[in-house]
Amino acid sequence: MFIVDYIKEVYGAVKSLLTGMNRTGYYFTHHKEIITQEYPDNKDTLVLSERFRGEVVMKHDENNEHACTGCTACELACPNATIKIITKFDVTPEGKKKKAIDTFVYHLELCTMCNLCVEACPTGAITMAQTFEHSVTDRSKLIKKLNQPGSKIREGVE
Amino acid sequence: MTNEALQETITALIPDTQFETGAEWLTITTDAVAIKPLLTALRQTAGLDFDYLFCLSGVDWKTHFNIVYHLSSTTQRHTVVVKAKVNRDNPEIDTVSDIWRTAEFHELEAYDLFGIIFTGHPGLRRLFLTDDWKGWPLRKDYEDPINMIKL
Amino acid sequence: MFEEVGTTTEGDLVINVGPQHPATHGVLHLVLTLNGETIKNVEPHLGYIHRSIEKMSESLTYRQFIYVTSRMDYLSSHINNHACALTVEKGLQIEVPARAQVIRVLMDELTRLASHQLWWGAMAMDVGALTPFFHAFREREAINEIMEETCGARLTMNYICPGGVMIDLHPNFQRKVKEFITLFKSKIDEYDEMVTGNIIFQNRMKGIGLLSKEDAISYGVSGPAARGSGVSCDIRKLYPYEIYGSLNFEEILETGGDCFARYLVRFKEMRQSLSIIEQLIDNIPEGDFQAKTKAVLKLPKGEFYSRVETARGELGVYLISEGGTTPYRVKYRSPGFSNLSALNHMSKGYKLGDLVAIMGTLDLVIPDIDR
Amino acid sequence: MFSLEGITDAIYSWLNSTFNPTIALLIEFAIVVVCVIGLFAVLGLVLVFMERKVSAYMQIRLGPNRVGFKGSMQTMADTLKLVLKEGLVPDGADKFLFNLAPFVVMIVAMLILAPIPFARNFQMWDINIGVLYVTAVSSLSVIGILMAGWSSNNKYSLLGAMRSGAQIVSYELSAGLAVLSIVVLTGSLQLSDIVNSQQDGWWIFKGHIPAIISFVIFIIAVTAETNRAPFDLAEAESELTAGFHTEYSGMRFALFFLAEYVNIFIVCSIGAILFLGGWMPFHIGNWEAFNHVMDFIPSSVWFFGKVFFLIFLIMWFRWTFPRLRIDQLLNLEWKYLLPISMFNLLLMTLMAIMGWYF
Repeated sequence: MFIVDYIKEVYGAVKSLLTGMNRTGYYFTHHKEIITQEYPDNKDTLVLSERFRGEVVMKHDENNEHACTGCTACELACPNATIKIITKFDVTPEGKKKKAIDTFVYHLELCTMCNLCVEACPTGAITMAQTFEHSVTDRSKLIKKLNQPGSKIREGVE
Repeated sequence: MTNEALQETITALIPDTQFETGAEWLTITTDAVAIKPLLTALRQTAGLDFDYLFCLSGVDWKTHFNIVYHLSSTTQRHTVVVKAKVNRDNPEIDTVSDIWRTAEFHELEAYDLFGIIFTGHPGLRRLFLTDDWKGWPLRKDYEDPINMIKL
Repeated sequence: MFEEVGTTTEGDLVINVGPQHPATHGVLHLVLTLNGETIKNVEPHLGYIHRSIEKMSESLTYRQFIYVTSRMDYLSSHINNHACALTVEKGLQIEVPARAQVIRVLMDELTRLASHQLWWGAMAMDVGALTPFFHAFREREAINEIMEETCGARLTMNYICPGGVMIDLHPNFQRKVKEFITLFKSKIDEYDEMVTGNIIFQNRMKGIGLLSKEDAISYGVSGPAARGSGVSCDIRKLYPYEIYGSLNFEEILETGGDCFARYLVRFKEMRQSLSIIEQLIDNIPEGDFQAKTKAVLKLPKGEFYSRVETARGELGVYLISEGGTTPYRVKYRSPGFSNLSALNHMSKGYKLGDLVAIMGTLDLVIPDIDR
Repeated sequence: MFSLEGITDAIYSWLNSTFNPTIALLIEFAIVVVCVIGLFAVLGLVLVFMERKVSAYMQIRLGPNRVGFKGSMQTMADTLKLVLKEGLVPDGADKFLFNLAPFVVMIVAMLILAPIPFARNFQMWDINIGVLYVTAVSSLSVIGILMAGWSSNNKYSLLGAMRSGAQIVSYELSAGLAVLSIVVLTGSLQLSDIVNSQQDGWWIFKGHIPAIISFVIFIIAVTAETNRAPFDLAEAESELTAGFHTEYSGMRFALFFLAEYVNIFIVCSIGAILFLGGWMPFHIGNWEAFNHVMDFIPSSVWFFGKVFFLIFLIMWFRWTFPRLRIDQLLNLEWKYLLPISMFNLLLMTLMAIMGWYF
């Protein structure tokens, strides 16, 4: 019957529309479902995963010592030339010359946080930090020196 | 069909076809001039039915170009690779966009990045780069001092 | 074999859709020739986000070039990485440990789910329903959190390295994924209520953008777009890689060939991905997560091709090695590029409003097209 | 008890006792103009805020929550931004029409406010052809939209304007027929008469089935007429970026935006007057105590309550449904709504003659 089909069709159409409205109406009345995170306000309670890759940092211990030997493995592993290691020669007490890092230059503006440098580091000197608010007003501020001033290589790291 | 059976069938079809074996798929090497009849045969011969061109790539071998067609059949589930040698000074090859419609776009890409001219293509134009772009970026001798950073 | 390419006659309206347009979800530029509201011709102009990843890959080592591919189809970045890693492993003939294989597949399916959720929201937004987008993002967020915890990043994970994965699963991984499964199972029916069953949505989708099986094959359309036309092309089924061969899942096939069929394929694929995750999550084998590889990888001279199924279709990586530490030539056969080539054919004769529906069901990701 | 009637009467008598009648009339005009503009501004702010909050809660978001209490000053801040922005005129645009269009749309919206009874005996102009006036004037707004679309010198705008023209002209018909069916029942075109006829019950209850049908048709038609989703073809964001107001910026855009919301308010108040009894309180038969409590609620609260209920309904549609396509939209009108409403009008006439209503 044409008229029965027609009414069925209209009924189905209206029903489908009402189901959708029921769904949005549910969310309109159930404010507990809201998922908005009010970002700067919840900064104190915000927990980032410890693996989150925010930027490359060099680990320093309490004696201001790091584990970087200046082997440039990270520099070679980096796909974007983010890392530049400037080496110098230290003179050991025995009078031998020894290669050490002078400056570990890190271009945050080029970094894609791919983790390849951390993977490549044989001594575990660098790691990824969980910071993520990197915006600055001047691009040159993104060029960072990772080894702290006056720091030296930890004893026994080769 | 297995690679061996494919090789036999194709040899029966076009006797002087050159094959490379050892790779995952059967590879046919040919010249740019002979490409159209070969591919038409591959597409239309019953039992072969290569109806799905899933990849078309250009390769710059410094002495010549290669256009590599990866063909597959959605009914027989066999795959063949056809490599056509294109002259580097006068890079021209027949279009296959009338055999597989997808080739239309892939050929545009190869033209844009390698400068290989596909004769008979319905609308050869720069697809990615601007119309007034100089040079063909994926060629090995392409130089761009501004946009290319050499590590 | 060609239809007459639409020619501009007097009375035709030529408009530029994009590169900045809400429906193109990126920087796709389409030149439309309209007759009133009816589409006569669609001509895509690409390259607004072309970074020449293929050229870049030629100067990167085999460890490095994997990460660049995350930037192609950023919604299935993990699967792109997977394809590259498979190619390198094929060349080096490395056996990937069982644990790594399972982890990779789990992550693949999570990525696929996240991608399909985003597609679902964006698709609904294209046809004018704005609310589903936010609902889709709620569930996608759960996946992103899982990704962030294990891989260290939310979108461009770079979790895969040749021989396995970069780092073992996070201890919370299994618990979080199970929580997600329960959450998503309760919400996916809401998706149906909100969009699939809606009469307006069905009218917008049914019979629109018809693509016959023959045309789908000829245009090289792959993935859900082709499966909506009845072309069996799921790489996971046809050419199984990793452990897909031993998994129990269905290849979704619809024969309609219209937008609604493509919609249904993607929608049902979400449930299939969920079922794959359910099968694997309790059966992650113990063992190494990475095979032993040399520090500097050198592929033997030769050509390697590997194909995987991304959320959009078949991704092929064609790698030519000359024996050095970097590839000689890499070609990415990206699914979006081939799918886009069918757009003109699919949208001819339909209305302007249908174009966004067709583009929505093709699920175009522009960086994937431009590379 | 709070009553707007008392305030107007007091002002009227004070003015007439202090000044001579002409000056009193002029001052009254001035007061009315200030009130209308004030109402416009307040309505714009309130409705935009309401829309944002409704959409936010439906989309499981919080919505604006920074400026003012729970974000209530957000629309104010946005208006300030729009006022301060430069109003660009695209190159090649018809500058005169381009500048005129937002005002046309705005003035049309203002005109329709005239015969609307906001509360008991609180009406600017109780014209005896109120319904006719409203339907006639509201169809003028399409001129403003066409003007905007044409003069922008933008193909998207033109497409949007053309769609809007086709849409408004079509949906005018069924909206008019739905309105007519109530006019048939009341036998009067005067809005105050229509409200008064609903003393003992609203038409949607008294007129039962045909009235409900015409109410539904009316809501669908006015949603389309005000270019709201799911009928927002004229500005279909994902297809035409912003349709007829693509090229507008700054204050001109704000006027379009404001006019859209005021139009919603107007059509919803017409709907409330015709079907839901305007400012009449809700009465049930002879439940004297209940009716007395209902009477205690001021008439203006009743009116605005009903109007905002209808506005919420329209917003609910917008944030739930996908958009129709242009041909489906016209199909819906010409193949479904128009025949149904014609038949419904016939039924209503029969009902009115036979006295089958309560």
